[in-house]
Amino acid sequence: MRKIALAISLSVFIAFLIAAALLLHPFGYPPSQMDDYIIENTQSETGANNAVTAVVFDYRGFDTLGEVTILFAAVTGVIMLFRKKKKE
Amino acid sequence: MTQGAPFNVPFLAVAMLIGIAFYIILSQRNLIKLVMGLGILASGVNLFLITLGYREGGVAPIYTNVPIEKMVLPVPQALTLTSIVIAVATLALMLSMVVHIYRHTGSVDAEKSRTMKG
Amino acid sequence: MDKLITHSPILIIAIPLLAAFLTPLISRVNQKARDVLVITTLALAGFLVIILARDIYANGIHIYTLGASSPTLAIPEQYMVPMRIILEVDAMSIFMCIIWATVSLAAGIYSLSFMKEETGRDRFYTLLLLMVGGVFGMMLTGDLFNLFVFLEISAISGGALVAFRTRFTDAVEGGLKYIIISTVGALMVLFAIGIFYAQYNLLNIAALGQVIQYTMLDKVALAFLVIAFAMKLGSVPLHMWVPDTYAVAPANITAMLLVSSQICMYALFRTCFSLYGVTLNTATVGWIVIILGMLSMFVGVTMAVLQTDIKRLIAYNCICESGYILLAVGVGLAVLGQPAALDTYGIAAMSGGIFHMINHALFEGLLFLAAGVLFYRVGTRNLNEMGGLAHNMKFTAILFLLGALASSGIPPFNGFASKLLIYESVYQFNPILAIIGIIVSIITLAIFVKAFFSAFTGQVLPKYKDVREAPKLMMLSMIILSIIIVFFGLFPGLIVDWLAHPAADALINQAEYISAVVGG
Amino acid sequence: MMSKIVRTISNILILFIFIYGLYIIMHGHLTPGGGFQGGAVVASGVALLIVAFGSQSIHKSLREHHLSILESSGALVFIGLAFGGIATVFFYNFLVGSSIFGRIPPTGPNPGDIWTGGVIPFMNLAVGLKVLAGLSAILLVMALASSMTEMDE
Repeated sequence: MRKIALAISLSVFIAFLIAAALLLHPFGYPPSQMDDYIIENTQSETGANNAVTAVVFDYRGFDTLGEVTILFAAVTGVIMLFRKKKKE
Repeated sequence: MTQGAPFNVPFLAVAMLIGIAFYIILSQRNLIKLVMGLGILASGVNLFLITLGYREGGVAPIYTNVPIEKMVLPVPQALTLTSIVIAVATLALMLSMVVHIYRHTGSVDAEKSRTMKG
Repeated sequence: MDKLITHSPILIIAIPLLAAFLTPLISRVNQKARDVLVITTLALAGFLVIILARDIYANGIHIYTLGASSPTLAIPEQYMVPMRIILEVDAMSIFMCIIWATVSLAAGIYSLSFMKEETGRDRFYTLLLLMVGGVFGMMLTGDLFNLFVFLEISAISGGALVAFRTRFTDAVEGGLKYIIISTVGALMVLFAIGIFYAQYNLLNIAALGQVIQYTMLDKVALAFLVIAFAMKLGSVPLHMWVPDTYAVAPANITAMLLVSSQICMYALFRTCFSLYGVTLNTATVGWIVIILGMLSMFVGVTMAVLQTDIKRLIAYNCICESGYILLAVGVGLAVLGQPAALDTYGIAAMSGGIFHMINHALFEGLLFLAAGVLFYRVGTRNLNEMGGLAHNMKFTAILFLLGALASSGIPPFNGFASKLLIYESVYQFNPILAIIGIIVSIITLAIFVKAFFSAFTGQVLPKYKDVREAPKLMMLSMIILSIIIVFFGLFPGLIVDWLAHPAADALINQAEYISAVVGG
Repeated sequence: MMSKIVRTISNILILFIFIYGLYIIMHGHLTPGGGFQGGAVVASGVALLIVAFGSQSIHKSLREHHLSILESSGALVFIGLAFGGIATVFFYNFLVGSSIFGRIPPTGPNPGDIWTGGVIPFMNLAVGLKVLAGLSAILLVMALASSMTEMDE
């Protein structure tokens, strides 16, 4: 019973995914209104030659702050998990 | 200008990866395998993001010594970078928890260790 | 002062994060200084929320563009679409911020004495501050990918906090379960973001809301988002993690986790109302949300009857109460396209649901904190092992009773006010739903009466003869919550007019949300 | 603890790995790479050390709370740089156009110059510091945990 339910839900899910994959824009020809601006203005606005780094640290710098925070939280969590049990 | 791959093969690969990952997450009882399933799910989504940014014949969006012809989109690459680091952090924390559970119960089986009833 | 208001959205997020990065350094020097830092940060965030809220209720939506040459410059000159991350604060998000600021401050004060016996408190406070910053980020952001990042921050820090008492293996398992659920949900959200990005090359919610067309791909993305957020908020078909996690987490963290599930509810509403809006087939999606709500109410209350563990009981009650919110807002969503129905009962239902959100956070928070006091003093969560505790813990008993009565909708507490508003408006939409709501509420009362009697009344058990009253700081945080509960119960009209109604308006008014960023 | 050959070779290799990682961190705004990638390279060097010498002996000289402090300071520098722009807007690139790292490269293909990018090189450095400390701490703690050792703290 459990297995049948699993199979049905999984196949519906995969059907969704494949539908999405077939309906997307043709591979290699994405719409690019936002990215064209970044490619054109990276050098004059941020002074960096590397557009990806410019996006990571300037245009979407706040995401990077979040990412740094996540890594920080994970490290804190890992150290917390294996701390000593009792105070001596 | 020819169309790239027929039927969007890279997107189908993404669909397959995510499908496999969900199968693993729903069917496996071993915690380590569960975490591996999550890793595959994360890779599938990352692959999806990075394929979105590809432009036929584009070069990496870096001006250093590269003639401008056509560049691939930079934003998906940045998003993927963020999401990879997030996936690493999550997996590290989850694996540590599994190690902790193993040290205390001697088992990584979800059935055995989750004695609590839903 | 003007500068402070302009920058307050980012300061609300960044100050807790800054304090979290400072905590490991400061706690090497001095433990007292660390405690002071934590409480000051929480209070400062609350203060900023209040001044920002005053500005928003006076002047409407507040936007803040990160990294641009001016905070209000959402779109670069001579260009069409927003490029950078934009924080967009409207009445709904600031309403959620008020909830979170209150509950996190109470939980922070509570943890000062609740966590006294534990080791590794530096890590605890660091994670707590990270979670505070992460949840604030989710509420204030107007960017989809940023929403995903903050969802992950709150998930990771929340999961680590659930597992904090590592000497209980249950706790680590609960934390693992929470992180797995959150990660699956967050990755589904990320997939949906990818679909939006592929179609429109945009990540900003407002800009997406302007161009969205509800194609087949958008439907797939909507399905992903709804499943992910429903899973994360603990609505019924996907609710199994809620009791396991809530029961094992430290009590103050449970109160915070409760609000962080509500944030996912907020994200769900934001998706339905501000992102899709009327392009959505609102009746269908509205009914889906209503059915999720009904299922949550029904299953939550029936499972709560069977529980003997006090925190699991409250956790199931949480599922049940969040069902009311889904029901009320689902009614609002179902009639979104019909202005007449929206005016007669739709907005009222949504105000009721949103008002119930803050009430839910307050009284369930109070119940969890009271249950935490019992665990702290008695050392068990099993109701059958307790008894006669009211003799030694009079105030805790009174506060628990207050929370229980508010939760079951007894006047004059706040739960009554919001539930009445929900019943009245939902009755006009569909009488059966309202009647089921009333019945569920009565069963809730029965459950809490049973729990209260088995824990607090009767003979003093010999082993609990010298149980003492809760420590002062824990008492203080519970009293803060209970004062607000009583205040809301006495003046519900005021709160609905000031807070809940503007929030409901902000959700319905998609055009305003979009024009704040895109202009015109 | 692995054999003597492994230990000697990793002693030599570790220098190159560290220098390569630092190079990637510092040239993030010019060439492919950046703080995250470089930090991960350096952390892989630490992983090599842990594999070669065993987690116990590494733990004698490298404690996780040192790494944790390093990580905190990296994060603090990063958020401090973000706060530096708050006179205009949080995360505003306030060094572009100034004399330190503020040179703007000519538009179009050019070899680039390390004195460009405004705050981006500093942010790269801060994030690199943070990532190398964080990932090394995770590796060290997990290696110790799987060899059943109790942490201090």
